[in-house]
Amino acid sequence: MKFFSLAASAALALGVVSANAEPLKVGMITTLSGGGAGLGIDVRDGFMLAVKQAGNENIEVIIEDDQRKPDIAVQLADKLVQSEKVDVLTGIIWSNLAMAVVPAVTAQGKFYLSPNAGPSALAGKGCHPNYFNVAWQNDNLHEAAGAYAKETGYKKSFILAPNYPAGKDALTGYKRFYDGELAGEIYTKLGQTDYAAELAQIRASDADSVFFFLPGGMGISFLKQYADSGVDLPVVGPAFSFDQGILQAVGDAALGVKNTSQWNKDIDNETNKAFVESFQAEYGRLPSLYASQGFDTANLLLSAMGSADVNDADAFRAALLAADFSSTRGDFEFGPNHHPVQDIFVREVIKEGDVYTNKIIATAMTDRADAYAAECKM
Amino acid sequence: MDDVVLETRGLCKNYGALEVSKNISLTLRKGEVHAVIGPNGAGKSTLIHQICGTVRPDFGSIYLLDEDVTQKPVDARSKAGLARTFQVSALAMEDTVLENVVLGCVGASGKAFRLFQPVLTDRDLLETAHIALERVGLEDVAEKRTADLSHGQRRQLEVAIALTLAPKAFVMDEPMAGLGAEGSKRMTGFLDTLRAEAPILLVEHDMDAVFALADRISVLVYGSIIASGTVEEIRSDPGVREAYLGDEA
Amino acid sequence: MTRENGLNMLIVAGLVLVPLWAFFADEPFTITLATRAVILAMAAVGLNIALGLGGLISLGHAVFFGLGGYAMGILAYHAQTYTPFVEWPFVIEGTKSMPIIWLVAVVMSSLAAFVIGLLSLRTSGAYFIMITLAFGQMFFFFSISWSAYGGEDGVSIYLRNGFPGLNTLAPIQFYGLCFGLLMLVLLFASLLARSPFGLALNAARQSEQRVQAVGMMPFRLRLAAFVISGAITGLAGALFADLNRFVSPAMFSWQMSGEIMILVILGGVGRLYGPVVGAIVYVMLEHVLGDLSDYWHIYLGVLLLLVVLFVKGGIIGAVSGRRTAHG
Amino acid sequence: MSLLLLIEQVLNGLQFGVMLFLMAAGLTLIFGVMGLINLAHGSLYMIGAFCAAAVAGATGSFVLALVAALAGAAIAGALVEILVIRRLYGKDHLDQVLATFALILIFSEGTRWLFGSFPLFLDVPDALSGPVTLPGGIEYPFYRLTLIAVGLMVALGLFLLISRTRIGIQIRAGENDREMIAALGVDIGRLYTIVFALGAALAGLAGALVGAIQSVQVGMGEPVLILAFVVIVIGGIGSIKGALVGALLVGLTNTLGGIFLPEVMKLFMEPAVATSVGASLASMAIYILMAAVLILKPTGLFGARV
Repeated sequence: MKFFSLAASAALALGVVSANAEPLKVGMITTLSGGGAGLGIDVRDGFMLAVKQAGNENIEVIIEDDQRKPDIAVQLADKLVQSEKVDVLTGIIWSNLAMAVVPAVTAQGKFYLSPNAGPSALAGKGCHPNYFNVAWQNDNLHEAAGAYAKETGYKKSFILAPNYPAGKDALTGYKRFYDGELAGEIYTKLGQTDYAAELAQIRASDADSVFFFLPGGMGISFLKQYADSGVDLPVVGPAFSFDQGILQAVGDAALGVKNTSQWNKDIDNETNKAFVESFQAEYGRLPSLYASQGFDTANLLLSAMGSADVNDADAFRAALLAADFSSTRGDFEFGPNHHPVQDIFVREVIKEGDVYTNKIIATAMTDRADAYAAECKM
Repeated sequence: MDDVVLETRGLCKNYGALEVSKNISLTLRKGEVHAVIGPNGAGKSTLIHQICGTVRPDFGSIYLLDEDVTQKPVDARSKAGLARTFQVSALAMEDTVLENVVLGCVGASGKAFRLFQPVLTDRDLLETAHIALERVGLEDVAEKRTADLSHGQRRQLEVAIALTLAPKAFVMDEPMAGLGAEGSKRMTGFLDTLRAEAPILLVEHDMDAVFALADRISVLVYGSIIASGTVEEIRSDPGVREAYLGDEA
Repeated sequence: MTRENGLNMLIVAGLVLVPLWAFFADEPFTITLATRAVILAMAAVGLNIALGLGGLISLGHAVFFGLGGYAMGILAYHAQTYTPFVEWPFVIEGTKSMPIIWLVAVVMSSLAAFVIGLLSLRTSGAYFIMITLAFGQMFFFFSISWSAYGGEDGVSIYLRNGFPGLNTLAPIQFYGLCFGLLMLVLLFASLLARSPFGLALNAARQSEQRVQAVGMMPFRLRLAAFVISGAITGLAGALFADLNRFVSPAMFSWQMSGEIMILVILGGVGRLYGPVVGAIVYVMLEHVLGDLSDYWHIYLGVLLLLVVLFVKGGIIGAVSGRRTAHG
Repeated sequence: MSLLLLIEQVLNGLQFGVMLFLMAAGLTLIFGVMGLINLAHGSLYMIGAFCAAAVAGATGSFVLALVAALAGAAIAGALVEILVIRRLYGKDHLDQVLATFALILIFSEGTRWLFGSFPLFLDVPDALSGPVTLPGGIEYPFYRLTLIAVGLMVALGLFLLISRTRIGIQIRAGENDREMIAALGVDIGRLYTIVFALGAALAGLAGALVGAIQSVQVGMGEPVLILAFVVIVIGGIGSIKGALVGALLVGLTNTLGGIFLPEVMKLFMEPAVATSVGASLASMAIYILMAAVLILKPTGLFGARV
């Protein structure tokens, strides 16, 4: 008996409880151990940096590790809602975990702010007044890649992604704005690490460009093997495979590759500059896309706290929707389905000294919302 | 012959170039003990394997009560009335002695797929089991774990399980092994009474027991039966004396 | 009363009292954790029938767990979207009724267990471990790419399914339901272990020859055990999905199979309450260690290693002092 | 599909298979000699890759990196054998599965603790990078060609080791009759440690070689481990020859299945669906192959013992 109550109360708590006001409780469920932990750690660090900088004593963040397992994520969400009585949840990296947690959480009247995953179901028919996505709808970066390909004049793209929903969304997203022919369309095995067969097919095709979505280790493997294969076509992809955390492991193989992102460290505004600087100072590494999303998520939340009480759900929702905070991305606003309307940039991988990183070279889409907003009724 | 219970006709079995059974034909008749003897490596175990169904012969056939069982699996032969004891005890060592005997009853009664009634509350099964235990003299150790039994007691348990099957024929692979003089004598006496119930095909090294029990003896050497006949005939067969008994007699 | 029986009663008492205390102390999450333990225990009780009694080391039980989960996910998905599950040749509607979902889960996982068992039981030893693993991987990869039901994203159910006369949304009531089912399954498992079938199955594990020699086919016994085992794990899968209101391919993964096996070994292979103790301890460890450090898997690994190397017969074996499960 | 492309794909399958063989050889040796199911073999693969990445990062030398991978994995293997594995030989498969599963947890999180959560950098050495043109005009990455050659050489070396050397005789004796080698006066404990370290070194080598063209990260070993198990089960547990044949079969099935199944499906259904269905089937192909082999030959292609 003792064991259970002990377990329930031993969560990592940060911040100081202020004497008069009930603090706002945030539950963060993210991936901190096992595969993909790097992304969760970045989101957490970005989020906590903003909380720390705000110095607001009325916010308490409880951080939990979902191990990238959906059932664990659901269990943690139950714990945070039932035992910790949190007001707001955030942190989930992966779409499948988000699909497991978000509908149930919002149905219970809690707010959920997504710092990363943006599955189409939650942007369209399954949208919810209490669900806000601060990062992007999943298709966005792929759409931008398609738009960039069209702009550049590619006529025959070879496109590939893993055989799972996010992979299919990626190819659909790319095709939504790309209007040339397809030299080939391949679904690879999820978790595949050897792309020799696909590279041979690319070489044998008459493609003029390659688009791929292969998150995590899959992308690292693909890029290294691509560079070594002698295929010399331009490559486009979403930012996930060219992120700060990953680039160092890819090395020269990534140099020059164009990728699409709603953020980069060289976006020219005061907030971003300060963020990049303080993140480096605090954690000793360059911030990633995910860190920026975590940082923005926290600032959005802090801005809403400043103007409304979380116990007044309607007012708090309106405050969130107003998005009255300065984002690292510059302009930031929500569309009617509570997903961002934002610019998406094209970046190129470069080397700064010893460090591989990105620089912005163009804007792929301006004020892009998403393809599902029309289906959202709320 | 009407009173033949078990018969092999021309069994042949090769392992590569090695002929382990060469055209073996033998019969087991009602009421008799038919002993098969022979030196180590003569092919006695392979013969038993074929009769009981764990090894298929290359040629030849096996009949149990005029039914051809050559292609039937082990369990079907057992169901058809063939009870076997093993040379190296094949018992559920973690279970009690009683449970091992009840296992035989379960097999014989066809209750194997009853999922709910606890087996040790089934009176019919228990009665059969206790009778079998009593007959081989293991009643006292019924609740003991089988792994704790002596070597000789395990032999007796093997026989007790065979009894529960109410078989048409017994095939016994060295039931005297490890019993000691006293135990061997008692087992001999018991098997002597058993033949009236069902005939016994006996593979045995203990010559005293063989000569005391056997109605007929077949001598197996290098995969062939070199002689077959009554105890007297075998004792006096010069070929047998030369090939086999010579060293032991 | 033996020490093992005493321990078992203590466990049952704990499973009744802790959630009740949590209910009155308003600690709903403790009830959720207890529910999770009870459901995982049921999955492991299922495996224990194949593993403990039958000696069948299946590294593919996630197949049945996942099938049970998907039975719930698919039926409830169609019910919540008001689309029929099958339109031709006749219309089958989805459902939000737990008893029907359980029935479907049990039937589906039994069928799968029958087919997989039929093919796998021709092998033994390490080969059996690996072929069951292979079947698990087939289901896993299939479910990941099966876009009709979400692929890797899985299927989310907004409201927990219903059971006549109960409010399953109340944690304590859902817990009671799961606990009741676990008790029924344990009753069934204990009857099974003492039945003629259990005796024969257990003997087949120890001496295949012996069982054949008394006229039974070990293959059939094992197949039946595998089917029963799969059915129970499938039922647990349906409950697990309902607990999470969510099902995904993770339930088919080989790590899931491994986890169910860990529960059995941790508690004690072949012991009636072994899987229950294993599940309770595992859920508590997951919870307590998870809070200690990001690298808590190291502690879990060391702990498991110590159990395997130094504790004979799992936790129940260590506490009851009896080293083997049978006899 | 042109013949040249087909040949290139067969080469790809071969290369994948040969790398699997390095993993599978150790696994099957360890099972054959010690009767141990070692789930932690994938961790040794990972250790090899991490050692290589760390040394390559520090020295810039790929050769040194390979040496470090071999040594690191062998040392880790020997340590684990002495500390843990040794106590598992007498136990049943169940205990072995659980204990080595526990080792995976320890190794994976331990590595993450030491090296962090982000993937490490390890690249193909300059001398081996880029494509070469093969007869017939096939452009093929030189490094992959090298991998095929190295893998086949290791296979040959293993066969020679086992058929010609003293330790090979002991290993074969160990596979057939454990009591016999004791009777021969062989120090079994030492033999077991050597065999385990040898298997670990092979896994580490595979990890380092493959790591150069893939992602060096925690958890990289488990997918390969499962494939290696598929390989040895298809080939027959304990048989090196079986491991080689099984590895090539799995490599080719995996590679060619991924290309041809979607094409085959396109004969029956519309392209978009076919691509997806074909890809699903391809990801299940090797498991279907394995199940089929076991159903026809329950102890694998070259397996004798159960």
